[in-house]
Amino acid sequence: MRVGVITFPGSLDDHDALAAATRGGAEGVGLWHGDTDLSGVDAVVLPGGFSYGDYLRTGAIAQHAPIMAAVRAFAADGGPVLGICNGFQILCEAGLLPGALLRNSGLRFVSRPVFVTVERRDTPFTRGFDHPGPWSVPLKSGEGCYHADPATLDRLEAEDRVVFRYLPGDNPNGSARNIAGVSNEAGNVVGLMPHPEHAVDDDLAGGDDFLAMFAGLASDVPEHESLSR
Amino acid sequence: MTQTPVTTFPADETLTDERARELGHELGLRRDEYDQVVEALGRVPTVSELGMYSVMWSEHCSYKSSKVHLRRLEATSPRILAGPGENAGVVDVGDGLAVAFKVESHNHPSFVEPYQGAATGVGGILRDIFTMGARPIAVMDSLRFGDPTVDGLGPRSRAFQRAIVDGVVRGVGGYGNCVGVPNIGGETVFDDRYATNPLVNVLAIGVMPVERLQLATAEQVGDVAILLGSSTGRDGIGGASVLASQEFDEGLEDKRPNVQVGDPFREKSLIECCLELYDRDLLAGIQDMGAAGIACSTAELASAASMGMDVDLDAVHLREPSMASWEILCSESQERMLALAHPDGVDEVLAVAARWDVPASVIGEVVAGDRLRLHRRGELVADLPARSLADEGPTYDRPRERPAWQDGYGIVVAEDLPIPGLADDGDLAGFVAKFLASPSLAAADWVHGQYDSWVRGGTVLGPGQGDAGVVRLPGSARGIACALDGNGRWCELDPAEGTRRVVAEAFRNVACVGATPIASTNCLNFGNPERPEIMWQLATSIEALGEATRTLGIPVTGGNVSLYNESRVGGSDDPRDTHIWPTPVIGVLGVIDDAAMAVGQAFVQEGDVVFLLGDETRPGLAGSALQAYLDLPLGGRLAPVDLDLEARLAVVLGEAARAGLLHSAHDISDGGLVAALADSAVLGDIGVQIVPTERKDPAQLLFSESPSRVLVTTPSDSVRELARLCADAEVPLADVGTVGGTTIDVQGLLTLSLEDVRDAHLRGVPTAVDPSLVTTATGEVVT
Amino acid sequence: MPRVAIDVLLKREILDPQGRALERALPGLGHGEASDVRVGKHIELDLDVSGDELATTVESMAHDFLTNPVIETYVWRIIQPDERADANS
Amino acid sequence: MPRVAIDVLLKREILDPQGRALERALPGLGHGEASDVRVGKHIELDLDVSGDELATTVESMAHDFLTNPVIETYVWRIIQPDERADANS
Ligand SMILES: Nc1ncnc2c1ncn2[C@@H]1O[C@H](COP(=O)(O)OP(=O)(O)O)[C@@H](O)[C@H]1O
Ligand SMILES: [Mg+2]
Repeated sequence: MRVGVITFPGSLDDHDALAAATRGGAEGVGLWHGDTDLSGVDAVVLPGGFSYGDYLRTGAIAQHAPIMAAVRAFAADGGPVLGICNGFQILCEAGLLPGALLRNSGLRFVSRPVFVTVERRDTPFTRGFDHPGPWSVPLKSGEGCYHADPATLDRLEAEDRVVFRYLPGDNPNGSARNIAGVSNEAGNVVGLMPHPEHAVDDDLAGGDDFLAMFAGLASDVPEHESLSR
Repeated sequence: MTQTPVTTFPADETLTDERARELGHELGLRRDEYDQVVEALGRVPTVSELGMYSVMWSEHCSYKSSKVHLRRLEATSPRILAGPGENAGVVDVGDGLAVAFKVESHNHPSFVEPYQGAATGVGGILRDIFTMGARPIAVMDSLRFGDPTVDGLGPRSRAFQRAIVDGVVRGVGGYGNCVGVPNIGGETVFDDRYATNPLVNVLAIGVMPVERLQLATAEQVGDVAILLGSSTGRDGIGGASVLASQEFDEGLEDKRPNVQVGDPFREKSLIECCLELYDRDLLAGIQDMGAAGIACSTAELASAASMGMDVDLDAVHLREPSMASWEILCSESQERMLALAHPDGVDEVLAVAARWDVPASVIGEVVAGDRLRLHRRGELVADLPARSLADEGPTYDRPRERPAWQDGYGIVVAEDLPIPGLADDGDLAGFVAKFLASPSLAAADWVHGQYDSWVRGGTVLGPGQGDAGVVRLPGSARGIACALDGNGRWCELDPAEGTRRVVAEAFRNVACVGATPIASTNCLNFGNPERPEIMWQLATSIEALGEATRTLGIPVTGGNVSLYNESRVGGSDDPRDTHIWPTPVIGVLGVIDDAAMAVGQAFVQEGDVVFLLGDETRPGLAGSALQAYLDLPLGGRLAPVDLDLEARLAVVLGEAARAGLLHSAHDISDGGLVAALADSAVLGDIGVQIVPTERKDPAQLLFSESPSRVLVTTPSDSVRELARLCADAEVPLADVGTVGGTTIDVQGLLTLSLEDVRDAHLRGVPTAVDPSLVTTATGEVVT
Repeated sequence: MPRVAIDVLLKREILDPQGRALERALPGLGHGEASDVRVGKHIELDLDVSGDELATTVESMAHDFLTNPVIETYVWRIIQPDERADANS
Repeated sequence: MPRVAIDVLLKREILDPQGRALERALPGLGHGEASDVRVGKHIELDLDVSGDELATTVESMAHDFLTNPVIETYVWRIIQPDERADANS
């Protein structure tokens, strides 16, 4: 399993995402925003950070990077794509995931561990979890308030596309319906605000609750695994 | 010496002696300093030269008041690869790795524009680190603000103070988060003495393979100077803007703000670009551009190599083409570096820069001799000995005098305080809860909850988790620990003993996590050095700093001096009221062989035994948090710290941590035992029962800040082993209680519910500083 | 070369926490008179196109790039030098 | 009640990292025509004051609170309902 991690100008957690993929048992492959192909990887991660300084709007400039055409094609083909934090914002801006991320309702950058439940365990990024949680994972973002119009939210719920949720009463940023992460219709594209790559090593402050995400991704999967329920 | 302007300079650069002297004065050059300039040049300076000398010979750049004293800090250690005088200290930490670290202030800019002032403070210290060849892996911030619970007028109003706190914290986070360096700790102190002069000190740490160390001494004639990074603009030249009166354009002054705007995104690219250049061995030297920008970096590179440099200012990428030469030279635009490369490598350097989208231009060349020559529009605008600018500035041994007010402190009765609830048999628990909610003692989660502490995947103990921050080094099991500490009240009371205590505390904090302290850095925040009392404080503090760091084996590897910090208390003009508390802030670096063994502050397990290691509790209310909280006059005597005991204590803590005996460790400092218990209990979400073994005055028992005391917890089956370590090292230990329950209990004195303490502890800071109480410590909306 | 100003706000039905915080803070600062406060972005740029093309260029830029139509909405206009927000600097 | 729009930009001589980043990105998006890009804040509010008082109120609000005069500068104007940046939402 080769997991590609894209470095955009201003990506910060690319290094951590590569390390997490490796720790999960995959081979980490660095990809560059200016490239036009994905070097034949089996999965793609858009890491956290501040691509283009988050100037203008989070993810707004990065979604136009040359490599994004390849990401779109890969996603359309059913390839697993994960967006973490800034990567999630990029995927929303690119229209690969529904909704948008607004400024945190508290208007401050929030950096702390949160608990999330894994609401759907049949995506390439959640099949490694053996129960819904709650699982602990660091969150660090200023614009993590998930927003979509009510009809979209209803559809997401109806189609089981809310993949991660903050615990009721512990919503750190005002996200609609406590949503921490969502998937596309096919389930192969997943985005979330918390940082699973910082939760893969029990010796570190972030713990290892999310090692399961990377281990699950790296595990051998049937060629045409069905992603829908 | 000649009085006639040299005709080879363009007319708009030429000054008469009289005019130059006048302008020099306005720029802060003393009469004799101006004469020294004329002597170095053998003629009257040009406008550009005058600008350069005035900035380079300022207190900020030349350390002219502190240099003679800083020499006393000199120390050697085989571990030190780069010491004071370099951009940052560098120490060998083993495994072929070296660590660069340094602390720097950005006090004044943070008062003028809190967000940008603090943000560019982070940016500046990071550049010092990666200039040395290191990848920045952590930052820490030490913040001192006015008391936001006191509502005064103007700058002392609550709204104003809150705006400063808000801006500074957002600025530290905004820059650090975006550039991708984790924050691993710091301190946050509120005291009216800093109301109109906040202290914003930022420490940065970087790591590199030993052989990547960049020392700017390798350059040769013909090496090419390349300016990397942002364009040069008119920001940050407020001080030099009197030179604009040379020009016709009126009202230009206010167009030259001395505030700089940071661009962390650009800095991130610049870091990656420079690291790639080092790894590909393309550079002969490099220098960051801080104060005095191009003037400073060219002079320093040339001077360090004992060579000259020819620079073409027309090649500098400018934000505004109309900039005058002196503006280009003195601009403090951020996110810029000056690199030297062999001519054959220039194309490759430019290609690497292009890949990282970092603007780069070739602006000069290293030449034989010692002259720094700067050209603009084809003409020479400055021609001076590089060394005279960088290394031969004036130094002063300014008059010192022990302030008369020191005598007053000695006669204050400090150790016998009327503690509400204790003295009158009333609600002591209620008093303690309020005390713990005072913003300087309360948890700083509201602050560091806005800082990314995880990025780059090495953080073992982040802010608020241990007495020091701990980061695992890339590709290694080894970690480094760092603590940053200051205490202005102690140092005002007694600059020598106060400084020793602060050094001891930072040292002890590193030891508490299980690391071995190996080196130190410092930022000396003091008042106006032209006042003999302040000079006495500074000199006394530096002497104690040198002595304490040598005794503890943590040589000073570098630091920063910030003078002219003044804060008028209650509008008073009395000299004793106008200085900030003398505030040396000390950073201590330690190494821990197995980072995973680092010990945190949190109580871990029901039934663990609580020990007090180190000294017994001594009278320690002089200068204490309690004294401040009760609004009593500062005073009393500081109990002396026993540095030998500190050293032995550190050995025990290190051995105990390596042997896995400790579940938690936390030193007793600000706020005394109650504050330490509250920190550990709240963090671990578990109570504690203390049974005092010492027969002491209850006030001392609960609130004394006497040094060399650490609370540790250990599982009961490790007790014997710990006792043996202590006996071997001759470190006293006392069994003082047990972890468990839902209260913090000090037998016979105090029972606090953990719930109440948590509430007080977490709400203290946001209640005091959050401009809109709609959010809690972590950003949730409370509505 | 025409200079264009584009003002971007969150759509009306989306809560604007910044505007709300401002609105709540203003009375304490002696400005109880303000209501319906919204905070957004102001973008100015010179555009080297003219006539009919201008509108198309601005619209496409704003729609594809300067705003996120899921959450934001905007208006734009041509401004004179003295209408620049930094005219007084 | 008059509605006021206040546009805030960094002073001209101060680096505007956002504007710069945008300007550098635009050519890659097929918009090489743009230059001198600045990004700032757009604030709209209803103000329950009128006549002469309006100007004083806005100026004091903007100067004391909405901007930091050390680095920022602004212009303001009264706007009609159809000039609201969220008029189309
Ligand atoms: N400005 C800050 N930035 C980062 N961490 C901070 C800051 N202020 C305080 N902290 C962290 O919060 C914790 C409590 O700080 P402090 O109140 O100074 O207590 P202590 O006396 O334990 O050092 C420490 O772990 C410290 O590292
Ligand atoms: Mg401390």
